[in-house]
Amino acid sequence: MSHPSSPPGKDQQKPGRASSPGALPSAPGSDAAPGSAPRSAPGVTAPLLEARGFVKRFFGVTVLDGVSLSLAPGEVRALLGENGAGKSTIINLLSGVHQPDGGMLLLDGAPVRFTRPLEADHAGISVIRQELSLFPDLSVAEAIFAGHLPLNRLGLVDWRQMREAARKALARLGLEIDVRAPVASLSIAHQQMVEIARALTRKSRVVIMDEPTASLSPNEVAHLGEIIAQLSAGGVAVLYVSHRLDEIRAFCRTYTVLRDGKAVSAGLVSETDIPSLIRDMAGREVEIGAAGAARQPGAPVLELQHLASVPGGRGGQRVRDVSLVVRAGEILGLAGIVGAGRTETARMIFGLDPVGSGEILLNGRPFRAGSPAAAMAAGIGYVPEDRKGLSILPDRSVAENFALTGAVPAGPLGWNDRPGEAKALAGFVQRLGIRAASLRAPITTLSGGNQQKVILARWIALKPKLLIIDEPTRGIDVGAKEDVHSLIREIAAGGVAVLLISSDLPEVLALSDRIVTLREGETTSEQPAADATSEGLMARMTRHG
Amino acid sequence: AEPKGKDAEVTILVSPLTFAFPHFVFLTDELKDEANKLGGVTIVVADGQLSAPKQIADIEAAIVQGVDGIILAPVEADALAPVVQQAIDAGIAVVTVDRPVNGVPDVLANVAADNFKGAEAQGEAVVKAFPDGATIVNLQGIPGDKTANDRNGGAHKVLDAAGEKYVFVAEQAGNFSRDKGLEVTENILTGLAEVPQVIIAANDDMALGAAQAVDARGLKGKVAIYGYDGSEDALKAVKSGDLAATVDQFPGLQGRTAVSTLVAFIREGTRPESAEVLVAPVAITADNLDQAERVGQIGE
Amino acid sequence: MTKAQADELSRARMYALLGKLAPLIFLLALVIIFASLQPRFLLPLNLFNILRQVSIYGIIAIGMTFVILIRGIDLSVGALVAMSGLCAAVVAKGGIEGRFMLSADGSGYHWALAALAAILAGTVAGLLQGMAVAWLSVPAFVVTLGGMTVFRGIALTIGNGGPISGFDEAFGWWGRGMIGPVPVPVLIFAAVALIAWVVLTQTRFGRAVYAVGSNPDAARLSGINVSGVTLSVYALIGFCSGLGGFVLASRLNSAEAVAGTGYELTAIAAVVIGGTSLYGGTGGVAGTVIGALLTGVLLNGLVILNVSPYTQQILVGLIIVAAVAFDHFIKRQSR
Amino acid sequence: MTKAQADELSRARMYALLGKLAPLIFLLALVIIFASLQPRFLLPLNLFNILRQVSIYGIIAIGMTFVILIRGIDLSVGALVAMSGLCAAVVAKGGIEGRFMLSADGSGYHWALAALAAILAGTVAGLLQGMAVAWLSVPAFVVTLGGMTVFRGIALTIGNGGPISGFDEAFGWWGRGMIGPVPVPVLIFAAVALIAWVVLTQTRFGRAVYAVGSNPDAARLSGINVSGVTLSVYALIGFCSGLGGFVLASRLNSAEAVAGTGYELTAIAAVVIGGTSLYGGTGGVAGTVIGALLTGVLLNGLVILNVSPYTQQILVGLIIVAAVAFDHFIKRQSR
Ligand SMILES: Nc1ncnc2c1ncn2[C@@H]1O[C@H](COP(=O)(O)OP(=O)(O)OP(=O)(O)O)[C@@H](O)[C@H]1O
Ligand SMILES: Nc1ncnc2c1ncn2[C@@H]1O[C@H](COP(=O)(O)OP(=O)(O)OP(=O)(O)O)[C@@H](O)[C@H]1O
Ligand SMILES: [Mg+2]
Ligand SMILES: [Mg+2]
Repeated sequence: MSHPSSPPGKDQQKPGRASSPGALPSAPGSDAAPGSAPRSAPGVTAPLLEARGFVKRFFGVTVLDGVSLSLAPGEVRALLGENGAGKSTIINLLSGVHQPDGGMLLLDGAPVRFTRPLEADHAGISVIRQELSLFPDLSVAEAIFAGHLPLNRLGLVDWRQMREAARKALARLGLEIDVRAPVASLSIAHQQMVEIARALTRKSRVVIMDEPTASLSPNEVAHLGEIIAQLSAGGVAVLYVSHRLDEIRAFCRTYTVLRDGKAVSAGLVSETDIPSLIRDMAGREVEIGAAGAARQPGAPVLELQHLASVPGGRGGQRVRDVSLVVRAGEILGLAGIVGAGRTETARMIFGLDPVGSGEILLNGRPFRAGSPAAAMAAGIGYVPEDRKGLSILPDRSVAENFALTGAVPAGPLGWNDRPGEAKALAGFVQRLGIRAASLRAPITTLSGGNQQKVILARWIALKPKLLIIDEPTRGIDVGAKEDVHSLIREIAAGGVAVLLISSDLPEVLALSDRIVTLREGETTSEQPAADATSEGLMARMTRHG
Repeated sequence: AEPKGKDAEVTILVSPLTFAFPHFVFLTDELKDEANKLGGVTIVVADGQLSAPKQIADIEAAIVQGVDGIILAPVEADALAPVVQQAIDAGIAVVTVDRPVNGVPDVLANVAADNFKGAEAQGEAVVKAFPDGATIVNLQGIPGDKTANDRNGGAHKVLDAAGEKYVFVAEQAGNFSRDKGLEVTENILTGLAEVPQVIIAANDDMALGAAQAVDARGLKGKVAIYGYDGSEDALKAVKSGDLAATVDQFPGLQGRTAVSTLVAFIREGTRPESAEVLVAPVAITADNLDQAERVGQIGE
Repeated sequence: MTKAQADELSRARMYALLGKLAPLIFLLALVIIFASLQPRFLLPLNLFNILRQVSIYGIIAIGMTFVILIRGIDLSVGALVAMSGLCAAVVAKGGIEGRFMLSADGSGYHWALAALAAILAGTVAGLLQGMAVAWLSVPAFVVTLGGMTVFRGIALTIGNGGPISGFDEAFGWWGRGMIGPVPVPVLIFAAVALIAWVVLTQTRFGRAVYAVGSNPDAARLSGINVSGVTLSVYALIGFCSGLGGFVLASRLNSAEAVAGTGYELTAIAAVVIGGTSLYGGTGGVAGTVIGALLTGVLLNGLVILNVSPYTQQILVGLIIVAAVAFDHFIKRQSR
Repeated sequence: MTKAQADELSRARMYALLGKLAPLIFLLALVIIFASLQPRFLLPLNLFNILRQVSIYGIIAIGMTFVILIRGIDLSVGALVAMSGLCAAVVAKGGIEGRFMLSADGSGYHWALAALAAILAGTVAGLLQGMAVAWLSVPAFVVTLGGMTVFRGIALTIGNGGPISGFDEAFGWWGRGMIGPVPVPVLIFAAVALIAWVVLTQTRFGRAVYAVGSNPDAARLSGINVSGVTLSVYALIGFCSGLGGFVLASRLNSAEAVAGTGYELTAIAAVVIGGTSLYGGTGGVAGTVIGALLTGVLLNGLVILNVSPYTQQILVGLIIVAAVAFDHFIKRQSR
């Protein structure tokens, strides 16, 4: 197996480990030195926004412990850290969602206190949130301008100008959609881009992006990169959070690494390398991209023959002609750009959407799941991409969220087997390094990545014959990603057929045995992962292929 | 309007206060029975649902429909006046039952037994049975409702005038319902250090609820309970001694009189001798049970 | 965009439009049925009757539209109508004989002052409820359920349980007067609806109402003053209830504590029949007007057809559910 | 975890516990106030009075807890109580004299059959409403608002507006009997609450109820039959209402169409006061029992103190809002 140190979960949680080579000697303040300002700035540029010694506690648990960081005009700073390190919390403090329990915030060198998001907004700070926070019922244009609707001479809302500006903002991101359509009709990825467009229309001085690319595919990410460069050239300060380290290299000039609520290192991206960043985040060595044990594919479990969705559904027919085979003990990677129809394909297999035409064969026999329950009964599991909307029960405990699929069978009369559930969960907590103060606390008290791990555990525990995973590591940090990857490899090795949908090409390449590409709802290629390259796949995912 | 002729077909809208009170259900049933006997009379019924706007809307609809006559028990005397005037202007004859509307002189007749007067009869029955005074619990109807106010007022008028020896030890709203009457009485009985001698209730349902509470406390026969309405259940209870009395306003008689008066006018143009056809309410005790209108329904 | 995509889009738009028209279609169907069963239903007199009957709870339903759009609810409107009606009555009469006097010589005040009193009472009561919802974060259902009994209690206390009636001509004009063939309350209803429509569709405040209802957290993060919007919306329905209370008192020439009983449910029904979602964020005033008309037509038509009162209740319930089911069915087709 | 962190965590747990206890604390405060104002309040007789009075709408509130946990609502329960009570009465009497007869010889049936009739009527009615909610996706508020008038109409039709009264001893025992010092309805309430508690906290079905309320989409995706759960929950509150209708008819020795008026709001108030969120997913039966007791204590205490009915209404409204505000305040402290 790929794990060098035995119980990785425990190791990660020890904050105080002396073995953190790249860590600066606990450096609050030092990273805030104006010296770390962008090279292009002539002389010394005063920081625009500066956090000094931020402390934050939730439920009495210290989440941030004296973190300092600064942003100068035109600076693009990466904020890095494992799941639960406190990145989103810093952002919440910078934008007035929460108030710090200690430390201070300076804007243009003067202390400020934001008690509401409104005030941060007025100060020119706009935020792209990690969890989508859009208005499902409003039109795209209105969602982009919510809170800042343009007015005409009569003091009424200027719908025309608003639509025009919204169209322009989306075009900058390379997206052409009907700005009158309700937000709810968009894919997660498009919603993510609407969220980005929202921040761009604000003419802000500081733009904070919390994992903006979590569900974007390479094309959109490249667009975003250009925009960040434009913003920076225009003197806007950017704080950029992502678990994709290649993006950090490409977009950011400076960085700050958080670990367990403390800033452990900071500096210029050009003067560090990815392995040392990972070391700083994890506080240990992490082996990246370890290949799994060789797997022996068995009989076909799932076969799709010219599958198509119902024409005239929302947003048109997303899936037109998809054919593929997934065998037992094999991981099939499904690659495609946003809107290619991967999620919709998965939804049809799992019985969430009606099938238009074509065949689904399960274990060689025609199969149509009328409902998720039927699909589960047939041995299919599905981890959806939309964690907040389709996976978690927000008010319920971690344990209950885990038990939801009934992986641990109930006793007579439907009596819950609580000890059995607790035992099963404890195994996954160990295995995946799930960090939770209490398994009986609501799942919303966990960081996004840890929530994702609980959801994965929920489905893996069910021991399906076919597991469909849609964006398995969306929002998961590097270290945990390795845990999740090795777990996926392990269940495949155990004979489960895995259909892996991911917009993260390195992930698809690292995990899959074979890779199928989709373009506009049609399969365009199939090849062994060993023969595939990023460039080759991209070509087949896009029109130019 | 011109008389329609002796055997003309006649359509009449009947709009009672509410069908939630058996009083009006009985009134309407008897009225329909009388109409059947007269022959050629179609009765259209609308439920006032204790709402003046609802009643106004119903009458407006009836005017459109072109009825010949309207029998109305107005939820509110002032509120219904304009629409009644409108009906009369449209050539429709109007008779009020149970209670009048205010300020419409052209109403053909008001066939009524005043709630205030009935409650006075209730109070007088108490005075008669307890000449030396009594401690009294008063169960009122729906707060703010006109019937509740009138019945409360009538009882108070008599008993307050009868002197200091009549003491209201508790006054609570039982909302005209049996379960609320029962609950409130249970609570009052425990709250009072001494058992009251009399319970007066603004309708029979509450009185019957109170009788159950009294029975459950083992006080049967020690508290005299006075109802109002002369309903079937109440008459039975008077007979068995669970209630001391109930007040009969003779709703059936009112209904019959109203419809025959109205039809006579529509067909033949005959007006009643007086526009006020008053039915005197009577307190029914075990002694005069045979005077009750619904006594026939309670069997032997 | 390809042509096929454009076609699909315009088809989707057509369906969406149909979805918006669903309540109207249902209303027309109902009118046609009633008219064919009883032609007198279509007499102008009857149509104006329906309009007048609808107008008071229609005014309240307009306010309720705002409340429901922000995912709220207001069960207190019926009680507010009673309370503010009594306030107007007390002012118009200059006090209550034998209990308390407002003016030195016992004479009443001008209708304008009375109207002001009603509207003020309603607005302040609404504002108080809005505070409890926005600042104490007590669910609106609870606050206004409490408000319902509190305001009814206050109304009882004001009038000591009895009605206050008999106002002057000018006072009565607002509820019973006509301008040409059109009853005054209908005009008031129309004006309120029109203003509300402009506010909801064309102003920042109106759009903030939709944003708050669609996603309150996102609204807060977008810099919208969510508590401010909440407060204003409850004050607004208080205003509408106060106005409704005044018009009702004027129409009935009397105010009493049991007035307006059940208006809350009628108003909510009108809003929901009109296609506004109880989960907030979608719907609007135009639908509410149709919803109010639909309930009015229903009650009027059943009486005109001489349906027995018990059966009427059964039919009203079934038809309301059917109207909303129809709306949802059409809307689902457009997905 | 350091010691400081552990300390803080246990403090957080303590606050969370306090949050759960908030309704109980409020209840105790109320009891103490009433007892100090009127010592007779604490007589065992009175306490049993309160329990008995609470039990019928308590039974319904237990069913309402399930409904509210899945984000639903049921406004029809009061009408269902009336309708099912009349069904029981008709069976117990063997028909209605002069209108229709069920048994050939005009004799009545055993109480068990009567009870069955009531419960069946309630359950079927609930199931029908559940179907409209689950399959036609009409909002529960609308379905049960319609149901409220439909069932009331049916009840009026059954009894022709009048009461049906006078049942045999065995029938009456269920509402008026005692086992030792404890009234039978109280025992029924306790049994229903206990079973509901076990179902909600210990079984798969209970967990599904919470899941559906917390996130219906996620529940469906995890293989939970969301429509099935919805159907069952509405059938269940129908069952509770039917049972309540039977017990009420037995207690009053009479059934009539206006019985149970307003029970819907009392039951909802009990559930919400007990800390169950109207947005679904959190809360439970224990809270509802306390909520029901709180309303019972309130109504009893104010009558015992002989507070004027008008003032009572004002106080009841204010105290209910205060209770829920207190609950929310405490819960916010524990964040
Ligand atoms: N509202 C809250 N209540 C309680 N705990 C919270 C809350 N928000 C965050 N936390 C806790 O604070 C810690 C830091 O969370 P945060 O969301 O800042 O992590 P993150 O670095 O953004 O992680 P990720 O990469 O997974 O998004 C976590 O342990 C989380 O459980
Ligand atoms: N019927 C539906 N109901 C709800 N959501 C849907 C439905 N159909 C599709 N979606 C959502 O719309 C999005 C579009 O899915 P689609 O399969 O077209 O794209 P994709 O290739 O999965 O692209 P990506 O996942 O990158 O957005 C998905 O996020 C899916 O969850
Ligand atoms: Mg985060
Ligand atoms: Mg997808």
